[in-house]
Amino acid sequence: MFELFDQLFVNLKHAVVGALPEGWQVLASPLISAAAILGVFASLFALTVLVERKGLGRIQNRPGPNRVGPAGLLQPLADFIKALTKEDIVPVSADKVLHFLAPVVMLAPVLLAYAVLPFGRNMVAVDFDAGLLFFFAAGACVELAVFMAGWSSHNKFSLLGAMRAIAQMISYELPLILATLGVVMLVGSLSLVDIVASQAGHHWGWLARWWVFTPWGLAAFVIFLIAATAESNRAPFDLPEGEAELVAGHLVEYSGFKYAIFFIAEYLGLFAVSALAITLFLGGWHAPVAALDWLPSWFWFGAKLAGFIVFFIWVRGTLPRVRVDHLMGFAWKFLLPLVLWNLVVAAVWWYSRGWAFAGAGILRWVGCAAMILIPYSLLGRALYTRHGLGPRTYRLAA
Amino acid sequence: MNTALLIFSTITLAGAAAAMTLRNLIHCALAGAVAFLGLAGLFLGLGAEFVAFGQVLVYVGAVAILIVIAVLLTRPARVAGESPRVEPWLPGVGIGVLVTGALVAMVKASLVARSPEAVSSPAAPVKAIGEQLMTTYVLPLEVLGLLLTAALIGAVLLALRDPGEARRP
Amino acid sequence: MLGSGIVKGFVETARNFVGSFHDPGRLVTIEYPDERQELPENSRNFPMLVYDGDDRMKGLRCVACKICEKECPPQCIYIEVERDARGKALKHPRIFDLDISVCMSCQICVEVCPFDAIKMDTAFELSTDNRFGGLLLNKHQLAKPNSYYRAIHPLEAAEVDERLAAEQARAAAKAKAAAAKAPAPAAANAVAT
Amino acid sequence: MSTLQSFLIVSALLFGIGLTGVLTRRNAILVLLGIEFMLNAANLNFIAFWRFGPNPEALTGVMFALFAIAVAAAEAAVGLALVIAIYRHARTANLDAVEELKG
Repeated sequence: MFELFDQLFVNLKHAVVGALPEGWQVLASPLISAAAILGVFASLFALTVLVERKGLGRIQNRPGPNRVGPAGLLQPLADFIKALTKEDIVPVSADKVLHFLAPVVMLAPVLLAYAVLPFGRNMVAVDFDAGLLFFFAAGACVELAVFMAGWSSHNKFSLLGAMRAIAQMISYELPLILATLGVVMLVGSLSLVDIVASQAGHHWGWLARWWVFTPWGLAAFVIFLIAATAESNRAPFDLPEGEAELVAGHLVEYSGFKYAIFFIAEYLGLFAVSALAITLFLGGWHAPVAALDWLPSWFWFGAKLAGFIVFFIWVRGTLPRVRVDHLMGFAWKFLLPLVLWNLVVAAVWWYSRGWAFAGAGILRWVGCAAMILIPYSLLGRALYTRHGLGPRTYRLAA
Repeated sequence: MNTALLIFSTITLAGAAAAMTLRNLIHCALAGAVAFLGLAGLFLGLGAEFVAFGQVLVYVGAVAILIVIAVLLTRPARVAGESPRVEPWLPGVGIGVLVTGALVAMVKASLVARSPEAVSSPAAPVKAIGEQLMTTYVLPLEVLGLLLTAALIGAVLLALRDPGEARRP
Repeated sequence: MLGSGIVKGFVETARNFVGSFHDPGRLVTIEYPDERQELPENSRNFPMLVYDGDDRMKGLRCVACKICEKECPPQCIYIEVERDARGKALKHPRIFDLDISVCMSCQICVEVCPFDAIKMDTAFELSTDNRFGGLLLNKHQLAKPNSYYRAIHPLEAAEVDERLAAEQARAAAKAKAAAAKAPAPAAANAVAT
Repeated sequence: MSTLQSFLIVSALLFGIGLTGVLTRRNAILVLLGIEFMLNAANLNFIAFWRFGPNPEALTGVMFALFAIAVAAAEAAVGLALVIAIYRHARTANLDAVEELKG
């Protein structure tokens, strides 16, 4: 019974591929995977936009969209129709070809990145030996698309927005990649399937053996989340689109369906990077506790992804936009030293795995946690006091 | 000659040719990125996954962006009436064609032409690459780290504004 | 601890989110076309003409004295006096036009009106697809019954009614006194009419 | 024609395109791009020879290509910084306008 549900989609695909004539099978298998990924994540995008708008509304004490359909459930459909029917405006002085190509170039690598993510047991489109590197290589192509969009629009705001976006993405790519290196170091593989497999098993027979349950893993996870937020240009790091100062950054001159494609690409990038965080730190499709192992693997992946989406919406509703110089300073002065130091902590964790004396486990945990927390606190205090941003006192407010 | 090789080599060569002939510098840089992507495809076809993805990460993610930003920093993308080529450009093309022709002729004439097809399709597992980097190639790796740090500092120092230089309006 | 402020912020927004589901006091949004906000007593938008009785035109308190027309800062009021066949001015406006695209809701016309004839309306759904004719209101459109005035500004209307009643009583008393002093001419007048 | 040979021809053509670009383009940045193409052509040769060579398990070609990519990144960074420095000095990035280094 469990086997049936767990492997439902895998068997379904095999059945469909098997039913096709011999010559088609080679082509059909990847096509079905691609279509499934596209379908699932495009509908997840529609759902996320609705949940985000309603959730942000609730956070701001307003009801959110509730006019289209019952309780506003058809809002994504209305948005879609609106995006489709809007006039597609191309500025006269724009570089027409690049202006057209930019959304495509933006979406394609994001979709490619999904190829290496394991969504469940045996549910991965391509298991590259260097899957993690493939993911980041695909992510690197997005920067070029942002530049194309910004430059081809022939608008100073869009060019400025694109430059900001590129600077931000390059700066935050470093902590993003370095945060994953700890996991790669301990697993000894860049393949995401291997990384998930390394997180099988349980501590003390019930708690899953995820990397996030180690001190360095938790730190790397937090840094990864921050860098991922910045990579996907989400609040509070959505400076490239800063409406207040740049109208909409590289998206100024885009309208209609081209804009919608940028929007989709941004959200799909967010899902992809969340899925990567799940794979690296949260055990991929493994259940959190042994008692819940009876639920299918793809359910766990979906549940974790949903949790990430909710978290990102929560972040967007809570944190105000960061100032541009703080953004760069935060990446280079705070995250980068911490993440490099975190690699050292991961190495200490690795070399202390053989400790066998009494209380070794607790000592290892506390020692590594202290090795992360003390530099975090010291570095943070030092940076804050230098900028005069320490704990603030208000003269007039109570 | 399989299809993948044909497609990727066409992309590479067309991208490179476009990058070297187009008038608009930004177009050139983007065509260059396309050529780098095609090369990554060729590497992938040859079984060198790690190099292919590294190529995309470094060339498309970093070098192409650097070139594009350098273009934006140095001059307007299009200057009317200015030739994109050096003035007597024919000798340059002649030398290029001659060298290419010689290379192709040599490849055609060499023993390689008669070498048998490779029977095994070797892969470069990431683990093996990592182990070799840490054992056989540890000295080059360290030197490379030093070189990259030096390049980083050097690039920052070169591009820094001179302290005496007045701020441009 | 560094970063505790961020955690505090998260707690606050989470409280907002959860609270918005069970605490109706948090959701202050009024879904306007479906539900309407009770307008406050002193809200005002554009002027209206108050009439007494049932006849919209006969009952108008306005006597076409043109004080409001003169006082109106953006000059959005236009009045012409009704005249009878001999050219004698009747105490009644023939035309009373008010351009609400010009009106700035200053209420000066209300302040200066000696007859309590012009008052501020609270209606705000005045949008129209014709920006010339549609926003130029004539006296038929401006005329509103006193009962309506009482409904939208109860306190103010009560005061006005009291004042008008007192004035009327005074006028009646005066007329009575005059009638007592000179009953004959009054009787003669009554006969004549 | 063997597969190795076709890879070598592609590599030779890429090298030729890069060389022609370096010799004919006026803009220093594009000259740098041409040099990158030439480096990449060499990389393609390394990988192709590794793939079709007698002992591919040694990974020599892959290693050399990896190091070449890393060095090329450093070269691009320094080269472009130089171009920007020259631009600041001479207000142009055209090579024939910056002739002071000529002997």
